[in-house]
Amino acid sequence: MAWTREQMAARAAQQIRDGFYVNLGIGIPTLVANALPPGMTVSFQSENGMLGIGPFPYEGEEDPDLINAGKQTVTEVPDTSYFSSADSFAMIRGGHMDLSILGSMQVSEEGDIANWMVPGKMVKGMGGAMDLVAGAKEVIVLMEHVEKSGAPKLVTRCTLPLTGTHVTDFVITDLAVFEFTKRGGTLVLKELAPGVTLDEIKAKTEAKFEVGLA
Amino acid sequence: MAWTREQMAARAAQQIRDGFYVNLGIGIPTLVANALPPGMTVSFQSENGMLGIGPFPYEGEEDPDLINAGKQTVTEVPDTSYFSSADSFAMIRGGHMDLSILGSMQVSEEGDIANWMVPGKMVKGMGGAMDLVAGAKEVIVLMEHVEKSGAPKLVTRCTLPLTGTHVTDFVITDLAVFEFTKRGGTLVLKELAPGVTLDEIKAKTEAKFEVGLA
Amino acid sequence: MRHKVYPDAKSALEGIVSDGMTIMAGGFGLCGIAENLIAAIRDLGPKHLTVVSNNCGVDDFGLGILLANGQIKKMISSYVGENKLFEQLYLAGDLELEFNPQGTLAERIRAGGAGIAGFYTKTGYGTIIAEGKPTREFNGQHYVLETGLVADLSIIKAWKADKEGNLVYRKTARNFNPMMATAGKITVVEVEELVEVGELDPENIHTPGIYVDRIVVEVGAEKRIEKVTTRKREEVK
Amino acid sequence: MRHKVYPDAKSALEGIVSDGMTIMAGGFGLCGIAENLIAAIRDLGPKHLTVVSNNCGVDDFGLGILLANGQIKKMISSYVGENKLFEQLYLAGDLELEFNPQGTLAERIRAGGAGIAGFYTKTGYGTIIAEGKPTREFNGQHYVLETGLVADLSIIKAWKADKEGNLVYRKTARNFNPMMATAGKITVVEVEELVEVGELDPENIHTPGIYVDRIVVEVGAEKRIEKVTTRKREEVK
Repeated sequence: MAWTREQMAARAAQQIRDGFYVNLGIGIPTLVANALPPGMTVSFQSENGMLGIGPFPYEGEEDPDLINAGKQTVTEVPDTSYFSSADSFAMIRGGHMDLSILGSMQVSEEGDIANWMVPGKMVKGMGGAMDLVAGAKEVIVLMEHVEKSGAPKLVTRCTLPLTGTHVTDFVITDLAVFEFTKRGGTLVLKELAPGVTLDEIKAKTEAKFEVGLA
Repeated sequence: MAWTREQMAARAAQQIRDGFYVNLGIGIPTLVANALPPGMTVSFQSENGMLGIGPFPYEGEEDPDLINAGKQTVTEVPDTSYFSSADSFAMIRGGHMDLSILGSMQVSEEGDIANWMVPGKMVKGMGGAMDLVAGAKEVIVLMEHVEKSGAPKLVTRCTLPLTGTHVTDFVITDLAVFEFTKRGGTLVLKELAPGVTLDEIKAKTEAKFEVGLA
Repeated sequence: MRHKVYPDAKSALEGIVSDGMTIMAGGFGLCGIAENLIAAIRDLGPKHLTVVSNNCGVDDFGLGILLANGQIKKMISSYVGENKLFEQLYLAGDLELEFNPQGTLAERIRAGGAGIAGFYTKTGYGTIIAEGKPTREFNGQHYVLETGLVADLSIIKAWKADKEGNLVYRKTARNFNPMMATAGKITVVEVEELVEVGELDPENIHTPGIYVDRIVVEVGAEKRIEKVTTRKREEVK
Repeated sequence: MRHKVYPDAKSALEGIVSDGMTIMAGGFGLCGIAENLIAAIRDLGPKHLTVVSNNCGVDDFGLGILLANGQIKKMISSYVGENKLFEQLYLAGDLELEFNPQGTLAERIRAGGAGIAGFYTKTGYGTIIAEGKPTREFNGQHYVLETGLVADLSIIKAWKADKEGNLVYRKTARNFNPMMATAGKITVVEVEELVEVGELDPENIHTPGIYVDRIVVEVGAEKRIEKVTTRKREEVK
């Protein structure tokens, strides 16, 4: 039985350690903030210039000057700081974010990520994704295991234009959890969703991987 | 009769236009601030991170956290802002200072400046001088016309290590005022101190110059 | 006193906009955009503009109104997905588009304002963004050379200005505005409040007045929110 | 709550200083230097240090005390003229010295903290500073390639910190401190006042807490003034 989006987010939350500074991409990664165990101190960064992001505002208290990178209204927390986009990406590019969690269309067996462009379709742009995958100390990809068409998203080589090369550390899909031994290293299957078999993963995964189930 | 240091500073002050943002080097340039005609709005920048520098503090009101680039205690003015050294030199390097006034050991006929290093002597360092001459929109050099030894300081080619090449716009000495037609252009004699003759300037100047006295 | 304050957006821009110019426009999405200045550019009507801005507004708001008015020739942006008109113009070949990774865009603008002609970043190495750009190895890692960006005009949104042009921004409306203020040959700022010199804290001025040429006080700004997301009072943790 | 606050300078530095390490030390002259942390480095005694700092203190104060204690192997600075000991050690060949133009030094440190491996500046082109460094032409102008700088440890002086490490600096004591806070693998800050989280204004935090690993409250700092310059009350204009 495949994991739900919330379960995927909860699994990603397990990778977060106390004290981490984390950037969450839009989509499923957004759910990770709600899945943190109580008592942990984690600061979320938003690349439009904010460190320390609180929950959505109460109805009627939205502030047009206070949004996250997904352009959603958010709130402050006690240790919030604001800064410019240049300072924000200095923080990201300079390797100060402990973790970036983002979605992807494809991840290759070498850890390449393709998540911003489908040739032939209107391209919206990469936003901050290229900077995040190049800069964060650790990168976790959260994505469905296969396309709607059934095509694998964990591939030998990305067929879509790349966001970054050799940048993935961890992949969480609705069916399984994978870890790279190091950046650009070997992909290892670490966990299976309940009821999912190794054969199913093998059938639905194009990327070469080793099996390292606990 | 040669100009005094105060007269040299007053002559430099004439080059400052209303609204200018100016960086003053240490030594004679410091005197320029006191020589401004009343009613002019001029902001002085100090490369250690301050725009809008006031006069020295009253006795007993010195603040160790408030110094200029010459490490002298100073004060704020109403429009003062503080910033980091990186932001300060972004301002300088980015061409935002209207004017930099500094001393020099030599200026060449091509506008090269040498003001930081005498081989064989202990070198203290260039501080911000290289950034200032490379970045300011206009550079005025204030210096004695000749060395104590009598050697010319306006030279064909600088014999001392350079601070910058083709960077001088204006030279004010105790004997005369020179202007470059453009950066790296022709040096033109514009004014003589009272009682100073063209022959004296010719005798004391190694650099090739044209005569453009008013 | 320098005379930086103008009575309205149109008078502040008159004589300094022209066909074919490059304009930097602050803002992230619809947050921190200079609404009055954008409207004045529409009214003054310069064409064939190259606009540097992280996004391009929505169909009827923000930079979208310049797009709708046929004034924009080229966008340099990181993300432009929020308006259908953009897509139509682009697919019809009526709009040029240069994508920059958001951090690269921010840094290129900072570099332009800071006299840095180019810089090496890891961002985009091995992707189409790096195609045709010089690369270089530092300590065994690969970097791409990106160049500094400057503009003929920057239109900036700040919260408060004093009359010398010292600026403070509010919350995430800061975003690209501070760098763009440094990278415009002429920088015009739209503020919510104009204060006397001396009223702003010198320790906390986000943009020193040296970068600001002209100031207008914003009138009737909508400050539209792109995505209202809220929680119910019951959801308090 | 992260546990960043240490009882004193020595405990904050214990276990993280070692022979041969590179240390960035904030300050301009004697303004904005971390007096307690410098003293603790003297007491802990690491040798063969490379120190990145705009200046090197005076004979008996600031970084001068590490020089006097024979702990510094190399300085990377822009101006070092204020101590005789420096001159003696340098002329005797007991001290290496790398001069950087002040703006290049500041930018190299910012670049190091910002993941920029190198950048092109006009500063120093055609001088001995550019010797051996790649140059490049942009728009017909010549630029020198300078590289980003990082350190094993940065010692920073701030005015106030909250317990999460958000910092504010005071007046020109800011200088090199903000960039160095970003460029240290470990950053330790000495502050005059420690406040609770939430007491600092989020709009005006000069260094976000993410850059700060350890905090100590300064005790008994001298805050010496290098050049007292005053005017008499009669001189009021």
